[in-house]
Amino acid sequence: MGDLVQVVIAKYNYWIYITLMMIGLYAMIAKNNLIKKIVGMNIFQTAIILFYISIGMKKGGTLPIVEHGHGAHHHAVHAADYINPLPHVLMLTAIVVSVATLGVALALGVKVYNRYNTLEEDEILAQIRKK
Amino acid sequence: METITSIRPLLAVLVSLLITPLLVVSGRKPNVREAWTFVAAVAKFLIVLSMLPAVLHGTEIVYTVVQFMPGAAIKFRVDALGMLFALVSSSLWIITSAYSIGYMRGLKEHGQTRYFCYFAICLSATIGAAFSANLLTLYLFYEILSLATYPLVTHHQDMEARSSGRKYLLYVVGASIGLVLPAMLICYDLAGTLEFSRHGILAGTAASRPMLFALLLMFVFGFAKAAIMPMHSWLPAAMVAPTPVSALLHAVAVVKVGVFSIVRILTGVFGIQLLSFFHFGTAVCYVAAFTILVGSFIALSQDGLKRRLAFSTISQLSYIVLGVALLSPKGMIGGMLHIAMHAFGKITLFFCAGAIFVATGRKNISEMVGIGRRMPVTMAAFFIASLSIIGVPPCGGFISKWYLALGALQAHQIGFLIVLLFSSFLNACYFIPITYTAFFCRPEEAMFENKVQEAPLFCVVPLVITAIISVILLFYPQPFFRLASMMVENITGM
Amino acid sequence: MSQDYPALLVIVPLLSAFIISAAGWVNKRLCFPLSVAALSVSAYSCIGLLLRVLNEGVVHYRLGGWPPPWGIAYYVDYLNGLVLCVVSVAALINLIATKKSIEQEFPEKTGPFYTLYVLFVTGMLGITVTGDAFNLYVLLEIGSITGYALLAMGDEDRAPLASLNYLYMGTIGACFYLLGVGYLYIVTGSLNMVDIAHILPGLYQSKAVTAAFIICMVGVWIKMAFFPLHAWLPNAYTFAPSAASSLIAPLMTKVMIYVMIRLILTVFTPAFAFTTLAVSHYIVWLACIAIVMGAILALAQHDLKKMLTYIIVAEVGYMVGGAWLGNRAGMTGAVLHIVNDALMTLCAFLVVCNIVYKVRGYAFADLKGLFAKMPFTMGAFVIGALSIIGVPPTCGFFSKWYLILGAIQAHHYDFMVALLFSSLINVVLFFRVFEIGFYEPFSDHEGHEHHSAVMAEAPLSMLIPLYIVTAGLILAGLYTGDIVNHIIRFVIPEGFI
Amino acid sequence: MKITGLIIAVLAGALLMYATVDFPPFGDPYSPASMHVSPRYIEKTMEETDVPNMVTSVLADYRGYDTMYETTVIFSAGVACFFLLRIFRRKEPGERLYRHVLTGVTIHVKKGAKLPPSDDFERIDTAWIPHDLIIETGCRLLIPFIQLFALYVIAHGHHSPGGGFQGGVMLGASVILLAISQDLRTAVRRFSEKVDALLCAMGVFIYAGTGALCLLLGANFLDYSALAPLLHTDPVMARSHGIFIVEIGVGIAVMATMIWIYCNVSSKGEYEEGL
Repeated sequence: MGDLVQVVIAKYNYWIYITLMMIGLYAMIAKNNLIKKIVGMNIFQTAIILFYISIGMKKGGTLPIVEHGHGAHHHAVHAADYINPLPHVLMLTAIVVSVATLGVALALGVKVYNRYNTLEEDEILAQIRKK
Repeated sequence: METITSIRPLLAVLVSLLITPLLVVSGRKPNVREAWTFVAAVAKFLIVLSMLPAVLHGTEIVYTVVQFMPGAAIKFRVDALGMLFALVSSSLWIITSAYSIGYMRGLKEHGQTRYFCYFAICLSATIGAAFSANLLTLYLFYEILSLATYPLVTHHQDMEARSSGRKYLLYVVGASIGLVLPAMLICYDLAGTLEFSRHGILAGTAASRPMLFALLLMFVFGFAKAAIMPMHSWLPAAMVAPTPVSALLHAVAVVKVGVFSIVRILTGVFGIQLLSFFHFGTAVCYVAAFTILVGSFIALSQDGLKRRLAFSTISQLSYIVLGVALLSPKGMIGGMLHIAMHAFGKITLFFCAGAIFVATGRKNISEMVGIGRRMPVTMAAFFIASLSIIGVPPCGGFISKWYLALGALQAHQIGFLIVLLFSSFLNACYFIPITYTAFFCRPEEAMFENKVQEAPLFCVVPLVITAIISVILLFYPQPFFRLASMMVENITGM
Repeated sequence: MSQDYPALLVIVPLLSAFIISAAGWVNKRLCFPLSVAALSVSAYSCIGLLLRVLNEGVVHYRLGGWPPPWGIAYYVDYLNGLVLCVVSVAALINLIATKKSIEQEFPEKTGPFYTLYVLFVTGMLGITVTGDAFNLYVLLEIGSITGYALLAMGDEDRAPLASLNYLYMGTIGACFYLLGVGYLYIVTGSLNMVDIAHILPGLYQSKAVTAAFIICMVGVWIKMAFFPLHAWLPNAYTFAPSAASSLIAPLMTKVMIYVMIRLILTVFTPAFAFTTLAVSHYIVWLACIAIVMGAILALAQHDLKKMLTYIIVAEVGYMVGGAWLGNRAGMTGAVLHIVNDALMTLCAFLVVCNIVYKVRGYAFADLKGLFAKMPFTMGAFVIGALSIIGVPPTCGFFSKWYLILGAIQAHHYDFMVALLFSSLINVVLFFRVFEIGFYEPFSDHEGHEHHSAVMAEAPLSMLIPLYIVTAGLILAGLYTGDIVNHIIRFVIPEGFI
Repeated sequence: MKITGLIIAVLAGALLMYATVDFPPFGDPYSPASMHVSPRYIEKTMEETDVPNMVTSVLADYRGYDTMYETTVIFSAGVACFFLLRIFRRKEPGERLYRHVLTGVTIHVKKGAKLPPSDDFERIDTAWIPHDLIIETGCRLLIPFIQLFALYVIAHGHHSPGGGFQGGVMLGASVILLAISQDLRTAVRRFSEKVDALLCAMGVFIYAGTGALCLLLGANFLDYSALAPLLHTDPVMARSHGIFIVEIGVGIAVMATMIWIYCNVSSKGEYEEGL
């Protein structure tokens, strides 16, 4: 039991991201409202972003900008002093992708709403079936 | 065995395929269109004929079009058996083309351009199948033939054609995809090649007996065009097609491709030794004998003339399979000869049925009492051809039946000899009454006046020609006899 | 010039997309020629690149001049060289073929349509050419976002919702893939596919690698509509504008199959996928179910386009199953089927495009008398259908040949039966359509029924590309031997049985 | 559906959780991710690109190719929203709306009826109440500062957190704020749709074009060091300048796209005033 707690504490970042992600996934599958699904999608994507960012974390590292960048060229830079910049870069991309997806999803939502005057999926399906 | 490489087999296949665009273009001018058909038919026949001397001389003509993988290619090989079949079908195409003109114009059918196009494609596929050097090529042309025949079978575009077309597809295409294709791939997996060989490609592979038997059955029933029972019922249904189609395709080209494929499988894929070692030949013989007898019995009960002919075809096709499956040299010669002899006889019968339909619009035998007074030439030809099918001199059918009977004796299978003889008796039972009532009915029974009124000349001349050839073949069975015996020598090594 | 082919084939369409977008605001008529020019250059580069690969072997390209694994690198080998050619050529042909249809369906929005079209193709090409796992994700999103937009502009009633559902599923799929890449990154520290493959052998027993593999596979399966995850595909493709569905249907699923094969062969290596994991049997069974269910669901449809979409679902099953048979013949069949299925699907959807252009509908009831009305379109349809059924000498036969051979060699007779079953169902499916076109009389707008309707064929600009594709079906079939011997043979690593 | 969702979520979560057993602990400086590829970025960024901010150097140079597509993604989203929603030909509405400028009262005029000629009325698209004067003025005052800060963020991306994306978003937000605080038509009048669309394409084009320029100069795509002769600097500085050029491109593209998406989504593609 003690070991388990140790494991959970040492890796709490993963627990958090997985919990968030599953909330998002659940919302995407189970929710009836199209916008709620979009919200779920965003939670889902954000969880992945958290996951990546937490990979980049290093104990004892600072933010990835070389201190005294200019004027101190001979100053050696140690990798251990800075956190890993790569996940940050990747997640910048992922954020942009999620914004883009959100934009398109909202546009589609607007189109659906224009046609059916509702965003509840079952009501839309009922309207389709009626025709 | 000498082989030479020549593009002629490919040309023989392509000539009728390449003519189809011209047919489409000249669709509005029927005379030009039919002229093209004749050009293609004659050209095809001449190309096939040009290869005959070499084949009779014992050479094989080989041409590889594309190699897909080791042992599987589109490849042509002209050997004696293929030559025999190609000769029969290409010569009969010329005659059938003439007959088609008379028939189609006589009935003012629609979609004649389509009809002639698909007919040409069918012939391409038939020749391609005849000259196939391997199972893949054979399968390819077999499938093309199946699909190209579909628009011909369903030519009338009515509900009857629709349901017959479905039946046709279900049996022919369904069996070839469902049975032949996997069997072929298993063969390829076992043997590493699909090239037909004298000893059979499966000889010497590690396949077990049940596996081989399953393969054999998949092939025999998979080539449903051979109409071996229970895969036969598409053939009577396909009789909704215009009669020239029934005549050339469902008496000669299509069904014979089925039988031809089975013969190829038995001789080229399994090989005589393997078949006799495992006694598979006898098993196939039983299936064929069953089909022969049951087919003949059903034919007896049919009133529609074309349907009766169809069931007769079903039983006659199995003669060929039986002959080859007897595995005795004489029987094999008989079987292969029967490809030719039956073709000329049966096509004449179908031509007659078509001519009667064009002239009188009658389809059923019960409506044809006394028709001999009105159409004496046609019915005389019908009589000659039926003699050929029964196997009575002075017709070619006698030779093939004679050899089949000898083959049964040679294989010490008296049972099959009895089957053959009994079937001949049944043949007589369902053919002779037709001619008898046509000519010798009492005047008050006759349904026709005593005035001679034949079908159009384009219909009558072809059937007279084929009837005459049926007779000639008894006295001069060359080159078919020579080709058949060459093939048997080649296979059995005797 | 030729050393820059790997960059050019994506960059040229990308840059032109921006120019096309701008041109849409200036003069709409410029968009089409610009798109054609861009995709022609791209296709030319792809073919040039494939020839280079054939001569020299694997081609490397470092973007930004940075060496991998620090920078992003392109690896072009036989596998993606082949897929690149298929994608670019198919996209180009479809672009030319659907010009009239696009003008009919979006008279005002040709500018953004062509922009999205070219961007979609860029995405597909980029996915195929890249050697970086994360770069693949970004390009996947370009392909997806443009795809959602293109698909949503069809039927006003149904398309937006179908596309939105696709967006949900697609996002989950892409995110799963991204997560899988993250799992790989956390244990290897690298994003470069080749580099990951070098590091992984020591980590085969790691649970993280197993999980990464499963997540990546599930993500890719969602994107390719592998059976239980296929629900988005039929509606999204059916209600889409015809030009968009004939672009996306042939490319999207096939490119995702490519990604799957790339993951198996390059990233995780066959040793891990087939030996360490030992799940291939289950996946082949799943593929069998996919094939059977795809065929059965296709049988239940009442319109042509939806029927074709379910056939795609079944075809995806073919390729997944073939790839997971774990032998040379099966993998050859899967790769060959990527090429063939792209051509077949393109042909079928172009036919639908022509029909919709003339008849304004694709339900079975709209197809009456079409053989008389549109004989050339239907002629191409027949050949396409025969290829899907698998009749020689069309290409569909040969990929099926390899797949069945692979099934026999792997003793997966269930897969063989599933393939044959689907072929037979395809016969039923297509001949049902043919019967409607052939037997049932064409009824005109006044309700009169004619048997021989006046011929009203689609314009030549649609027919010629269609016939090029149709000829491609037969040529690809006849040259199967060359494709397999000169290209696909080298795709499969040594030591594969 | 709820139970299915729950089962799927739990199963997926269990799978993901199961794998974390082999993961390095949180913040482990010796994890593979920290040891394999990234040290070069940290240690060599000054030497190779002369950019102290590693995120910027990795973003725009080492993995600049990804970022180009990232910008393309946002461009595609802009085009997609426009393609999906924009309605060019508006139906003439059954009744026209006029607002009394001084009181803000909206008058509905039926089809065919006429409004008394007066300068106090202005034609509007939808019935909405204008915002409070305080909000309007307050936002107006804020916007220039937001924009100025945005420009700083773009320009200072080499040395501090920031760059094209962040700055571009702020620039976009400033225009969106204008649209919210006044109305969409005012914002569009200031920043027309056509300009927006062209800027959007231009921004990404700057990025990809810079890369293509490198290609034309004989280096690989996006290898900014090839720009050195053009910029009259050494290859390392050329990389730094190249990064700056593409950041500007990103900034323009992101700004324009944000505005474009907002306009289309908020007005259902009709570009009417009001919200």
